[in-house]
Amino acid sequence: MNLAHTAEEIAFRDDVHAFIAKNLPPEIAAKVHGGKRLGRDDYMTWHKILARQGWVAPGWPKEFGGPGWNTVQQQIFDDECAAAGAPRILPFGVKMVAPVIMRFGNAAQKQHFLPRILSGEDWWCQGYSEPGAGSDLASLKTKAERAGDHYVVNGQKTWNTLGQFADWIFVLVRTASAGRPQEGISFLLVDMKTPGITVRPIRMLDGEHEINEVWFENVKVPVANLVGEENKGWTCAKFLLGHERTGIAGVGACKRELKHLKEIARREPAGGGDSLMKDVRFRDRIAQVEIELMALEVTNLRVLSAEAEGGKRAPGPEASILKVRGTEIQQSLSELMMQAVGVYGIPYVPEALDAEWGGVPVGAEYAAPLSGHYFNMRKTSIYGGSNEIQKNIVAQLSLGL
Amino acid sequence: MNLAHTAEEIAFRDDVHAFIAKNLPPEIAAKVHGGKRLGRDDYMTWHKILARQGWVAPGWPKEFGGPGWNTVQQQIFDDECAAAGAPRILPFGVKMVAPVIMRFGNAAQKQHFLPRILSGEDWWCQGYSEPGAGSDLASLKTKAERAGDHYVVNGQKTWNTLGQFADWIFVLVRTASAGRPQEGISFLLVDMKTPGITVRPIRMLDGEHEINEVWFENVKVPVANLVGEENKGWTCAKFLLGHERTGIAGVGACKRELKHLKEIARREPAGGGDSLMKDVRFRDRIAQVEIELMALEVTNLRVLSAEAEGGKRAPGPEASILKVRGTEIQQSLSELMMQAVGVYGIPYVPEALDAEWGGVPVGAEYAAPLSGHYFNMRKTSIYGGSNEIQKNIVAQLSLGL
Amino acid sequence: MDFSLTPEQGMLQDSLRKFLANEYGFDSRRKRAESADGFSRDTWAQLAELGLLGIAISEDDGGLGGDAFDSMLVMESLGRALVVEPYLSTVVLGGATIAAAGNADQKAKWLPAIVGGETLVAFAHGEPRSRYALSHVECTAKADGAGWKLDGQKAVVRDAATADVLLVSARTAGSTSDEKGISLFLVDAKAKGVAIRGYATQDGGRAGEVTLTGVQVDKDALLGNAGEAYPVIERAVDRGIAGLCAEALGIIDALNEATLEYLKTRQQFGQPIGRFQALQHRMVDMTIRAVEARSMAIVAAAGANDSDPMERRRKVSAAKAHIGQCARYVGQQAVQLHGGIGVTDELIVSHWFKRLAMINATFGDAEHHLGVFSDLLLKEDA
Amino acid sequence: MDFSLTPEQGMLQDSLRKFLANEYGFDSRRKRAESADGFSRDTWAQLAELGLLGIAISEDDGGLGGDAFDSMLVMESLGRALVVEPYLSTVVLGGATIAAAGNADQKAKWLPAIVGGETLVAFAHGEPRSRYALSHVECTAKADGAGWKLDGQKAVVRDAATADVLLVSARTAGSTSDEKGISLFLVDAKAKGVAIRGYATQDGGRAGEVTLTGVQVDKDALLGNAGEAYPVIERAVDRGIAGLCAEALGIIDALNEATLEYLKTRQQFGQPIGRFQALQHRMVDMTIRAVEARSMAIVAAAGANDSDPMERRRKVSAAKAHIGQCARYVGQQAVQLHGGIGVTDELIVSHWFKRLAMINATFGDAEHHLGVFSDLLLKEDA
Repeated sequence: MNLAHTAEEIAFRDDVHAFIAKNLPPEIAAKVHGGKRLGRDDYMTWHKILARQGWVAPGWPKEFGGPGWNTVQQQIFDDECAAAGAPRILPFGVKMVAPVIMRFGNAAQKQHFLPRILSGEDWWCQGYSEPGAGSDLASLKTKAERAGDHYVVNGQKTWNTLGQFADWIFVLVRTASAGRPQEGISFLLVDMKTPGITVRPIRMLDGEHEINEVWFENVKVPVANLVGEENKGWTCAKFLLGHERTGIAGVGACKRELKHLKEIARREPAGGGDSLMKDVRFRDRIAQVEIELMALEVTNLRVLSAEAEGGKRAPGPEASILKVRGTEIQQSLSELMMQAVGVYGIPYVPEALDAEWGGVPVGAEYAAPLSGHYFNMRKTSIYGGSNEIQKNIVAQLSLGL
Repeated sequence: MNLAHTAEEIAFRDDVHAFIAKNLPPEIAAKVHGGKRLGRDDYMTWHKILARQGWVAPGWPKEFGGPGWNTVQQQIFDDECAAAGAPRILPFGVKMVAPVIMRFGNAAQKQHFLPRILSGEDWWCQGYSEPGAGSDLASLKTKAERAGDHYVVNGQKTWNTLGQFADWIFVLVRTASAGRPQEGISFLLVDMKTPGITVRPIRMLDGEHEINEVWFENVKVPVANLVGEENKGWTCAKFLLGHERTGIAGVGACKRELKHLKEIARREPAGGGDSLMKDVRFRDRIAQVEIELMALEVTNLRVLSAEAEGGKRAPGPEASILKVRGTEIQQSLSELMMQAVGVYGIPYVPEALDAEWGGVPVGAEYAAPLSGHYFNMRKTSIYGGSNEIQKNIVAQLSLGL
Repeated sequence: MDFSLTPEQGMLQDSLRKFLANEYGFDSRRKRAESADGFSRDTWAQLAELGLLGIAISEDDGGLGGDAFDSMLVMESLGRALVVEPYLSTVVLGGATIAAAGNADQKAKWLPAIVGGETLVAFAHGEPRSRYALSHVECTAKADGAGWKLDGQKAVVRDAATADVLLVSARTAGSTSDEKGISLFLVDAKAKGVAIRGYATQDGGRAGEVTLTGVQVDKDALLGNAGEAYPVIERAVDRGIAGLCAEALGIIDALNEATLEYLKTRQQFGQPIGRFQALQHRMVDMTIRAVEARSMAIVAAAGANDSDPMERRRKVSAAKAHIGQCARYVGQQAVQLHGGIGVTDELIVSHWFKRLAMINATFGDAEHHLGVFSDLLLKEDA
Repeated sequence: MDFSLTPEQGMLQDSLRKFLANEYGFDSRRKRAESADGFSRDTWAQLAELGLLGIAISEDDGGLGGDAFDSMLVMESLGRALVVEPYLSTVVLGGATIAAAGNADQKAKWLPAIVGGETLVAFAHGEPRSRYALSHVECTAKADGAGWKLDGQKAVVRDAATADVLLVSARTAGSTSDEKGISLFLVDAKAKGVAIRGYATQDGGRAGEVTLTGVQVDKDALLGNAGEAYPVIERAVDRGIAGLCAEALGIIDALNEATLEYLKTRQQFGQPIGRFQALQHRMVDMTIRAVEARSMAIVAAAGANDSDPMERRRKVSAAKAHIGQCARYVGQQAVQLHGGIGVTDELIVSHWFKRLAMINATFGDAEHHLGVFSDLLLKEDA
């Protein structure tokens, strides 16, 4: 047993670190560190840099263009990216639809879509959730009716992330209504330029626009864009959700935020002249979350390590535990950062989230995004299968209750 | 609206205070304050002192010998008793069986039993729980078969408190087995001297003997000792449980323990020379529980006040909330006291719980009972309807879920 | 001890609730918040007509002569409706402080105008580096001719940009964290040298950074005695905290009602989600918080009324700490139980949640007041 | 990074588990605990035969040359079985410390006897007024002829009454809380002036108050250099903490298994109580704690192995704090979910619960180590 990285792992980390240091544009890293808004170009620039290096899809098999890293290496890569302030590689293409296409798609689909996902030519978004469905995904109502070599899709999807930038959307649709709700679902790939698709922004509680509703009104989708069998889309859906949870512990991002929290605490006043970091009460709360993060990190490594050895992917209950604890820790960190700036968590200055804004900040320059970040982080225990659903999964699959 | 006591309430409190100061034997108070074992005589001495004053059953109607106090006065009385270190008046007679006899008993039962409960002539204990039943009280199995003017009782009761001292026991028995489990239950009063009754001690996790199993082997109970109708005992049982929960917030006892905790924290070393009270980390934990106790106390007063005005008794959901929070606070206090003495929570010196023991204590003289007290307090969230059951009650009765 | 409302309190509560139910729906609140002033002057006039602006002012001074319990009733209702009008600033912090510390001339000048709704006040005490330390005042006031000259900066002053008059604390003696040497001034918001950078707040309100550069005020601008304003400020803030506790209570109750309703109607897996025991127990835990928050809002009001400073401190800090904890739990869980729609701007739930977070950040958060309460334990007799 | 066991570790774990499963049932444990010594010398001899008493001692000194991960495996199994034999005292604290700090003669004298099971050691460091401050040593050792004379009192010394030799810390220079000036001595438990008041402990073990009154020891009783024992003590305690973390982990897992089994079999309201979602989620929360406790027990072992004192302190304190929190939650909830029988002496559940509470009280509780970790943050580079 050995908690330290091996020499090979350290060499790998150094390589990754050096590459990122050299290639990540500093203005993008500054946005991430400063909690500023990221635009389509920021995501795409970094995506393409990694794509050129062959590192944009660390989890993909080599045959499709993955780098052939084991899970521990993937985690090291994630950590280094997060620490450096790289934008996340959006999961909708690389981590969500691509594994489904690899597993269930036909040769033509693989050949067409996978390289374009890798290169960044296609920006993907997801069409899973519906307004009435929530955690009960299988109760979806969006309908696709077969008409010759097309489906005609009608319905509404919601909680679509960054669909305003997307070229393609993958959609769960109902193609039959008999039997259990899980039966009669199909998995379609839809070009966002198809007539009849409307993307409407949902303003979130932090005032930002990251999420959309997507409306389908007689949208014609070629049957060739069906993945797997008609009415068997639930299998794809479950497979995808299994993938969605990996990496959700977000250890790398948490470590970056913890560091930021400490920087803030060292600079904020405690009221008597000392820094907030010298206030034992506030410092103890940082210590508590740092210790929790240590436990999460080692747990994450243990799970990855077991996977790397056993060649397993996406373990069920372990992924649920990582998701629950990861989101709790992200939420704690965001709350502490907001509280660290005291009354300067109160102003709402959305223009300050724009990196190009030249105005004078209200309070310290790091203050503006913090409350919005705290508000926004509440979503993490809701999306991707709410934490309550995750506990049901552990109770059933792992504990047999 | 006014949070302060009225002049009348203050005068009442002063009267009560003066009486207790004059009449509570100091050696008994010292046992309570020091966490020493109380014997039958300690309970009985205080019971009889209050009985002579007419104060032993504050909640009883005047016609049966109660003092005619409203609920706020009763709370003041409880608080004063607790603060002074008076032993609690055991609830099994005064607060449990007596209200049932008043409500459901016949004239003869009232005439015979109630005065003896008041005077302390009869020590009562309870025969509700059974080994297999737990929170599902209605699943009880102890059987009573009618044989002429007697019932013959067979079965086993458990979680019987201080039955080793008792003269009488009230027992829930099954007199019919058809229908729902709640049907076919009867409420019997049983003389503990009746042949066939065996009391067997259950050693609890703190090593103390407070709890028993009571076995019934062909125990003959006169039909005259049936309270209410045969097979309708569930009505009595529910009525009794409603009463059992009032006062369970234990605000007075919590205040006494908080005071004791602070005394300990002022005397214990923090390791560097200062007292533990000066350690901001430990002090903040005391502050937290003190604030929680303030909230509980005012909530308790609000409930009592509404009752005093409306003449209501034993409200359902409010009592459940008081029970849940009261037990959580008692548990926190006991844990803090144990932690306050550090390694001196480790020695197990049961002889030190005996007030007559003349030995030299291990560590400070207050240390010996603390860990056992912490262990013992775990029961409070289990008994009297576990806290989980209380939450079910609130969800159903108060929230309509 | 008496937890019942007087007939007058009952009437006050009823009329305010009715007014808000009719006039202050969520959409209409949004319009007010998004208007130029950030609130509606018509609504303000209506509140004045209802007599609410005189709650905290004695009848001699033209008010209703209410106590902290009356303010509690008002603030609770304002909280539920997420009222953005500057009630706390003008009435609870402004009017009551002038009434408590002003001389006859000052009271005559300001109070009728406040009660009548013509004058708005902002409470400009906290500073960029003070965090929650009330005695941390870097802003200075120097005797200058017959008056004073003020310099310094005030942080996140609620409702600053629309205020007619600012209640400004400044140091006339002593060093940065001394309690002695702080004075309070009534400063015309339009006075030369007063610069206000207004902005919206996370909870739909308004605030501003106030910079004072050589601001000249007359000697009658001084409220109370020079150098002795600390206790006045502390009482004002405690009144403010009691008001915020009541406001939070109103929001907590509203969130619980909305969440309970949602649990009963939202269907998942073929049944209302309120059938799931884990969510039932969560809702019970939220209910317990609400019950206790009400108790502690009463404690806060009693504390604000208390003439013993130590007892006031104990009660008010205990209440702010406890209600802060309750509000955090209820706010976060209400959002969680609402799921996706709980994190949208569309539903009032997220706005209640955000207001609770901002209440926590105002006049010391839960952890700050737990610490204050804890440190008071050192002063207890052994 | 490698979380797998070596073949040797696997064998060690297997053989110990088998031994305990066969020999160390709960009833038999109770008999050992209630015997005169409070443990079984036969069992001790068997542990020696299994080679377990040499785990922490290098092969040169006659041990197995294991590291903190090997100790972790052993302690985890001992925890689950609630072993009362003085393993932590004699092997983890005693033997390993003599091996680390002793000179060749001392090692030759003591280590083979420890490994062979003939000599028992007690670690007599903490004092009545030290709480958890390791540098708080009031006990004194004064140079006396060729040796030393010891005076003072040691608090709650685990396994004191049956120990053959005591590892006693005493101050040879400096004042009460100085890190400099502390020395360690090997003191014969039967030496003149040594008085041991033995007693049972809440968790079924034994401990004692040790009073030293003018105890004369030779100069070869000094372990390491005079006045420089603080780092030795700190490392010994950190090894002890890592051992306790592993012991707690074994108990946490055992409690979770027992509770899960109970949830599946205990019937209430016509179904197993494990069907109730609120209890399911509780069990999941307990499971999460167990998973994390294992991670942190690994961190503790890695910390105990770490040669960088700052990194060792960080890891060991983080682990003790976190596992203390996990243990509290799992212990309390396991009792709660067992209901009435959970609070009886009859079931092993309450004994596991009590042992967890006492582990928390040993070498600093969760709050103490959270504080230590927190204070280390001040030393981090900005």
